[in-house]
Amino acid sequence: MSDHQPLRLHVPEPTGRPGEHTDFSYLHLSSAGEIRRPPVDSAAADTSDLVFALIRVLDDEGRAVGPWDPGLPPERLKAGLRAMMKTRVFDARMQIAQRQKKISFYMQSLGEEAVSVAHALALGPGDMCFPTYRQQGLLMAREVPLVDLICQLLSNERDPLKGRQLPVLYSVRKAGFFSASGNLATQMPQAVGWAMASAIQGDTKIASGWIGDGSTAEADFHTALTFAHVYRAPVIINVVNNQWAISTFQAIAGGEGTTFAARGVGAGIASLRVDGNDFLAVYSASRWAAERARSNLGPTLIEWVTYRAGAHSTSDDPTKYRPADDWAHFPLGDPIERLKRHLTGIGAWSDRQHEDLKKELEAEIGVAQKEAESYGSLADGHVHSAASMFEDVYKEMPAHLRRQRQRLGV
Amino acid sequence: MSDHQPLRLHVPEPTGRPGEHTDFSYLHLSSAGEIRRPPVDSAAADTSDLVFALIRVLDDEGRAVGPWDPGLPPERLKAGLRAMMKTRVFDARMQIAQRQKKISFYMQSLGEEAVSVAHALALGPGDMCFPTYRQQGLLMAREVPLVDLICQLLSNERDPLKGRQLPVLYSVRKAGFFSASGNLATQMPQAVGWAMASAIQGDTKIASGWIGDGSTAEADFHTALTFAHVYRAPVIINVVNNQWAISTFQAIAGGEGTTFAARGVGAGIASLRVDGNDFLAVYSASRWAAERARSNLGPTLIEWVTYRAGAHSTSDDPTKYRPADDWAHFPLGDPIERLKRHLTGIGAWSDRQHEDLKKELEAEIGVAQKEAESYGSLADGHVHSAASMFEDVYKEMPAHLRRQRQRLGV
Amino acid sequence: MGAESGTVPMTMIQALRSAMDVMLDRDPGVVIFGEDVGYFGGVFRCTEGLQKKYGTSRVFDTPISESGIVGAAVGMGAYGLRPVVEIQFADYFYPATDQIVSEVARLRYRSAGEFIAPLTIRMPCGGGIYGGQTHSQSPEAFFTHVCGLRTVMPSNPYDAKGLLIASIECDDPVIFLEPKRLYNGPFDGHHERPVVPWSQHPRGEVPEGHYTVPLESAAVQRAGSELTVLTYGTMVYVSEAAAQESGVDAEIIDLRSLWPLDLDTVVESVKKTGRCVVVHEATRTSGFGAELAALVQEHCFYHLEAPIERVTGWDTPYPHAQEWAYFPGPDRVAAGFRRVLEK
Amino acid sequence: MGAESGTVPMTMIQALRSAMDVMLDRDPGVVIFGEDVGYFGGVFRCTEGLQKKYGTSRVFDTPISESGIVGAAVGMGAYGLRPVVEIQFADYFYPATDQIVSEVARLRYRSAGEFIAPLTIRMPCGGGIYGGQTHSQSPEAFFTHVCGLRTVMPSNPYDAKGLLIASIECDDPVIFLEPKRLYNGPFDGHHERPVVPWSQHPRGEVPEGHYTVPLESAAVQRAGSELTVLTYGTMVYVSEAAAQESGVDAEIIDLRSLWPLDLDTVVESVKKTGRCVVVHEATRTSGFGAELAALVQEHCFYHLEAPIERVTGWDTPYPHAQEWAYFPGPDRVAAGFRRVLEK
Ligand SMILES: Cc1ncc(C[n+]2csc(CCOP(=O)(O)OP(=O)(O)O)c2C)c(N)n1
Ligand SMILES: Cc1ncc(C[n+]2csc(CCOP(=O)(O)OP(=O)(O)O)c2C)c(N)n1
Ligand SMILES: [Mg+2]
Ligand SMILES: [Mg+2]
Repeated sequence: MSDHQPLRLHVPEPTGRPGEHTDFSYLHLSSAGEIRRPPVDSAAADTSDLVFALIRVLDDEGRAVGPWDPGLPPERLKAGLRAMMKTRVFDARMQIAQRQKKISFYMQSLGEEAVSVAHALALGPGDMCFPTYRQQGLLMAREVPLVDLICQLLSNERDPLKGRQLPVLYSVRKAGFFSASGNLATQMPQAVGWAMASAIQGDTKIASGWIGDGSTAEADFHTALTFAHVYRAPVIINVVNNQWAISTFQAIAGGEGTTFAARGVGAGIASLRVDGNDFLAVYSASRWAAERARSNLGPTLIEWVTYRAGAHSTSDDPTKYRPADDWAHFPLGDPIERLKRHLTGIGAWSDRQHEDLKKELEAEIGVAQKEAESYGSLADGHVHSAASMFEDVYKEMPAHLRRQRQRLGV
Repeated sequence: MSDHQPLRLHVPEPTGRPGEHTDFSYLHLSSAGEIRRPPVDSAAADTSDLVFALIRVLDDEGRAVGPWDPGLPPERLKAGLRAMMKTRVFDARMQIAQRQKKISFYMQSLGEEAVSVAHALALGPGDMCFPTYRQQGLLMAREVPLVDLICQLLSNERDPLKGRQLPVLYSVRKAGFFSASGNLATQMPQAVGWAMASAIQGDTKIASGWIGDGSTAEADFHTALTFAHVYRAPVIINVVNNQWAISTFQAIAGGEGTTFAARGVGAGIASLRVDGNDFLAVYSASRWAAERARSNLGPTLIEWVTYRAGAHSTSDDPTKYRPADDWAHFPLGDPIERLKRHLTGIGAWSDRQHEDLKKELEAEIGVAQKEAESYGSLADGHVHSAASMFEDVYKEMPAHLRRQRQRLGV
Repeated sequence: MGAESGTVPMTMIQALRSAMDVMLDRDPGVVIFGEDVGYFGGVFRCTEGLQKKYGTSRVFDTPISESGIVGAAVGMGAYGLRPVVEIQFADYFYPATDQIVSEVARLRYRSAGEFIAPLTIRMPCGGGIYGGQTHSQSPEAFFTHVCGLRTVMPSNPYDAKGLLIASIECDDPVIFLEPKRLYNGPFDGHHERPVVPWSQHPRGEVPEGHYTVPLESAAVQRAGSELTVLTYGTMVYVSEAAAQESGVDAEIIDLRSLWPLDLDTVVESVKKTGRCVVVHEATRTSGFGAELAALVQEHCFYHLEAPIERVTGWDTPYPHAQEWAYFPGPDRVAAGFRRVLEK
Repeated sequence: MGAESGTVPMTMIQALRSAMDVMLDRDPGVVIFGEDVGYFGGVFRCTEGLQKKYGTSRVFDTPISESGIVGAAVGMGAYGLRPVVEIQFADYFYPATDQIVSEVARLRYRSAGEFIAPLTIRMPCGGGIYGGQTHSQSPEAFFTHVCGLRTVMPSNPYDAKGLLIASIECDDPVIFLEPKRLYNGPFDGHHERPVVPWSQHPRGEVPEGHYTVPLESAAVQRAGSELTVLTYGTMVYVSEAAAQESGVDAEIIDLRSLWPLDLDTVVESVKKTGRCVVVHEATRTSGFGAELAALVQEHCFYHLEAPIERVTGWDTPYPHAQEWAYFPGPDRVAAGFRRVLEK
């Protein structure tokens, strides 16, 4: 064995660091319309080619092409555009509110709005999403009252979660939005379990679980794939590959030389790799997966290729680890611009309407923010009572917690 | 959505239960010699076809055919045969010793001896194996003194592990056999870490980790794949698919409609699916993987298709959940018979030699057992002292353990 | 809480199975799953026959993934089911720690009651069966440190069934620890003696129908005046044997619910006897005995005539060959009695 | 143990970094990895600059997999390296529980010394930064229940560096908890007041070279006569503030090594003062304070004039908005002092 060279450790690096230009050729793109759309009852193994392709509908001119074009009526598209823009305006406002120290922490979804918004529109009422902290688009698409959301962010007296959770870790059961956890990946086997429960009960509702590229390295991702496959659970497994996990590039999570979608096929799950910044592609792939799930054909894994355009959170500064203008060069562009272009192209939208809508949303969110702020904030101390801290640990408060509450004098 | 049928839960079942005949067509076999042997420097994705094929060298007549024939000299083959037979005789003896209540517990590897024996012969000195409880073949191939092993099984005063571990959870550092854990799958990221360490140090040694089909569902399997892939660790990931995990069929672990090898490719790891009862195929695939690892080409996952011919452990009764004569119908047969047939076919072996060798091994093991038993056993109380129980918890015994030892009065 | 029907002799295994049978029958939301629990009926046979009776959608085998078992159960709980899952041995709960600590225990709290995880997580625990360090552990202290969980450990078939039904019906998540050394009979620590079957024990007489033993209620296993023993699981019988053999008039309290705890029963007894011995099989340091000692000295300080003594497993992994030197048997417990009485 | 060179003012972050720098330089077997610790230098910047200085084979980023981080480190330890790994927040160690409990802690024992896992597992812990329940936990009690582990928590830059070097050099696995609220300055619980930087604190003066603070040695942070405070981490300063503000002459012991513990220092102090308050931020039930209370009543029973008091985090998840009602601040600690003095 002595004729071998010394071994060496390979540590993947991104193709661009601060001061450089990222070489995005690592992404392996397909052109719009190029990729086949198999029947929904395809066997998992028959999607093997799709995990190395990229399903796209919108071409560079904003035209919808190919078999994945969902043929949505313009009104639906406009509803989608609105929800995406609402998400973006909301994020921007809340970022500012955080910088103004009105809210303690924030995480935006800038650049990846299409993924959650178009997916939400493709699901049915009663379907349950198991989100991460970056799927506020689901809430916007499902028209959750903004005041409730902002009260959660402000941790104030009307925070539906009673000030217990960090901002953005919403829970909105009636909108099919499961309580977001601060611990990564735990929601994935839960999504599968929820879907299994629906199947056990002979229901028709499906589940949709969300996870980031970085978090696929967590054990619970594997667990979710295994359980989803074994029991053919009616669940969609969404991997949002936004290229980054805080400061680490997706290759550190295992994206080098393979794709996250490929993990799905390996596990026996039908899998797709989709342009996550292409509203039509996201909607269409989501429908395909939902149809499979609802027809007892089992789970689908979808890798959404997108880009985390902003900082990881308000505690992060991405210029420390990647080119400051990286997003501008990301080949899949901006999902809002792309849908706008499409709508404009088919004559259903204009720059003017776009500006008006933006202003309308700014106003709507401004009003909501104002109302929410009138209920106080963590900063000004108008939060749920200290006594409420002892509630909901158990269904009924046991003696030891009553004693502790007493000791606190509340 | 109301036009959908109610959902239902799919719970996989084996194709044969007690009183039935298993339909082994689920296995997807290839014929001997049929499958290509790619160059060792192939990209992981270029092994995609191999994960649904089955690499075999020995045909039904015991001839070695095709590109995977390692062309081993008969002496090496005979050494392999000897180690396999030694493993089997040893197992049988120890099963009896357990039934005689001389040892408290035992786990045999009946039917899957080729996997560990041929693999061990394909590794180099200093390479480190991270085994489960069913790789005693590695120890036999590496000629570990039988007395030491039996003393471990007897938990007696000469047990090298001081009576601390359940029988079969050996640790034999000098033979490159890492301490076997009772907790499934934990050894897999450890194997990867060991391999990474070797790479960090610019060494030439590689690691080889072992896991059962059932245990691939554990999180640490995923973790191992991810780390092995990301850092191109010089490690071989062996999945021993012996069709069963205690009472559950491999489909419950996720084997339905896919293979365990496919999980490797999905994770970006070159992967092979191999006839684990074909000594030549095991040796050859192991060499291919070792060569890759040692040449800085990264990890290889190998699914060894074999059959757990015996009970899971001495606490198990497999007739409760599978046909009693299942092994007799397993299409890949018995690894010892198949190698014997090959050697006989090339004129290097005979029934007579086989019988003689068996007797020789019986005698050798009998002598070792006798010696080991002369050092006592758990049953007769000749075990390591109670005082030794407090050692090795830490490098030096802290005050609290000294106090506890004192309290025990030892 | 009263039983609906007549009683029959049951082992602890049969009692547990009966509890699951009753609940599967009464509540269509009850589902049971875990490693080998389906077709085979569990490595200890606790779920034998249930799949056949209720079908594979209600009782099924899982992949070997404790985090998956618990994680899927959380999702089912959120849907509205009431999963009863088995971890094959308590020693194997560790891969599920994140799901248990970060999810099961906190879901109600963090969602302000929108979602709950009303799981029952069964796991056999404890040693005395030559299982070595990975089939012998008693990890109860971990769970009692996690707010939001209930931790329960029965010591006999009657309690096992009643507590398991109460746990399944409870909307809080319950860690249900089953001392495997007691599955087939009470065990007093004299491993060299023949096994006594449950059929010879009054608490082996179990109602066939539905009944509950309330959570948060301890039982006085043996009334006494000289000292109080706080214990649970297998150690209840070891403590009884120690009392009998040493002639010490110990009051033995079987906690049954470790947390939340029936503190009143504990405090009342210690105030009466003035001395306290805590007995458990788990390793000593930061074991649940530490919490018990801390509570007792807090609530009974002026009644205590001697330091509280802990008789526990040693702070080492559970060894295979030195099992009986590790196991806190009657002699060690009796020595503990003597120490607190001498002081 | 003596320092090799001059001292400079350092924050706790700088001190920890300096310890790793010294050890990377001295021992080629030292490797450092974890989530975001490589190029970026860690979310708290503890490893900033180390990858640049020592290369990607010695200091590197990992996938987000705590079990992988620890599991790989075990393999490296078995090979002969000395990994120093970071869990980004202590709240995220749970996925690594099986590796820590079943492997790291037990490897030496189960292999009878053939293989060891001499890891140092660093993790920031504790609250006071509005991190909510998943960025605020203090899980030390879990680790102290696991035999084979050492658990360490420094409270100042000098100790942080000396203890971290001692931990890395130690052949036993060490859980190294870093109270993140102390990273940039001592914190006495008065969150409304400006932050005091380490440069104004004597223990912020740190030798540049190699030195160790021995494991298993507690420090008397403040000598006193009325009662003994057993504490560690952030609560050292809160206890100091409580002593000052209440005028109680408390003897404050900074345990530094939680387990194995410097019991002698503890017992000596409590025997002297006759009263004891245990202060920690972690949830109360089965917290490490329970073990301390159990030990103190065992070893100092006849010297105790009042029950041992525990001032701790409540038995609830760490809430986001009610952070300061949860955090055991100086008022609550002082009230604890008064309770033990009144009795
Ligand atoms: C178990 C656990 N480990 C680590 C963290 C810290 N953490 C929070 S977000 C994050 C990065 C996640 O990246 P990715 O999954 O790609 O999602 P993205 O932020 O890009 O949406 C990390 C490491 C955590 N929250 N939980
Ligand atoms: C974490 C954990 N969970 C469960 C078990 C119990 N257990 C021991 S072996 C086994 C089956 C393993 O099956 P497989 O991986 O296929 O290996 P085989 O026994 O077939 O060699 C199980 C469930 C364990 N040891 N550890
Ligand atoms: Mg990401
Ligand atoms: Mg198997």
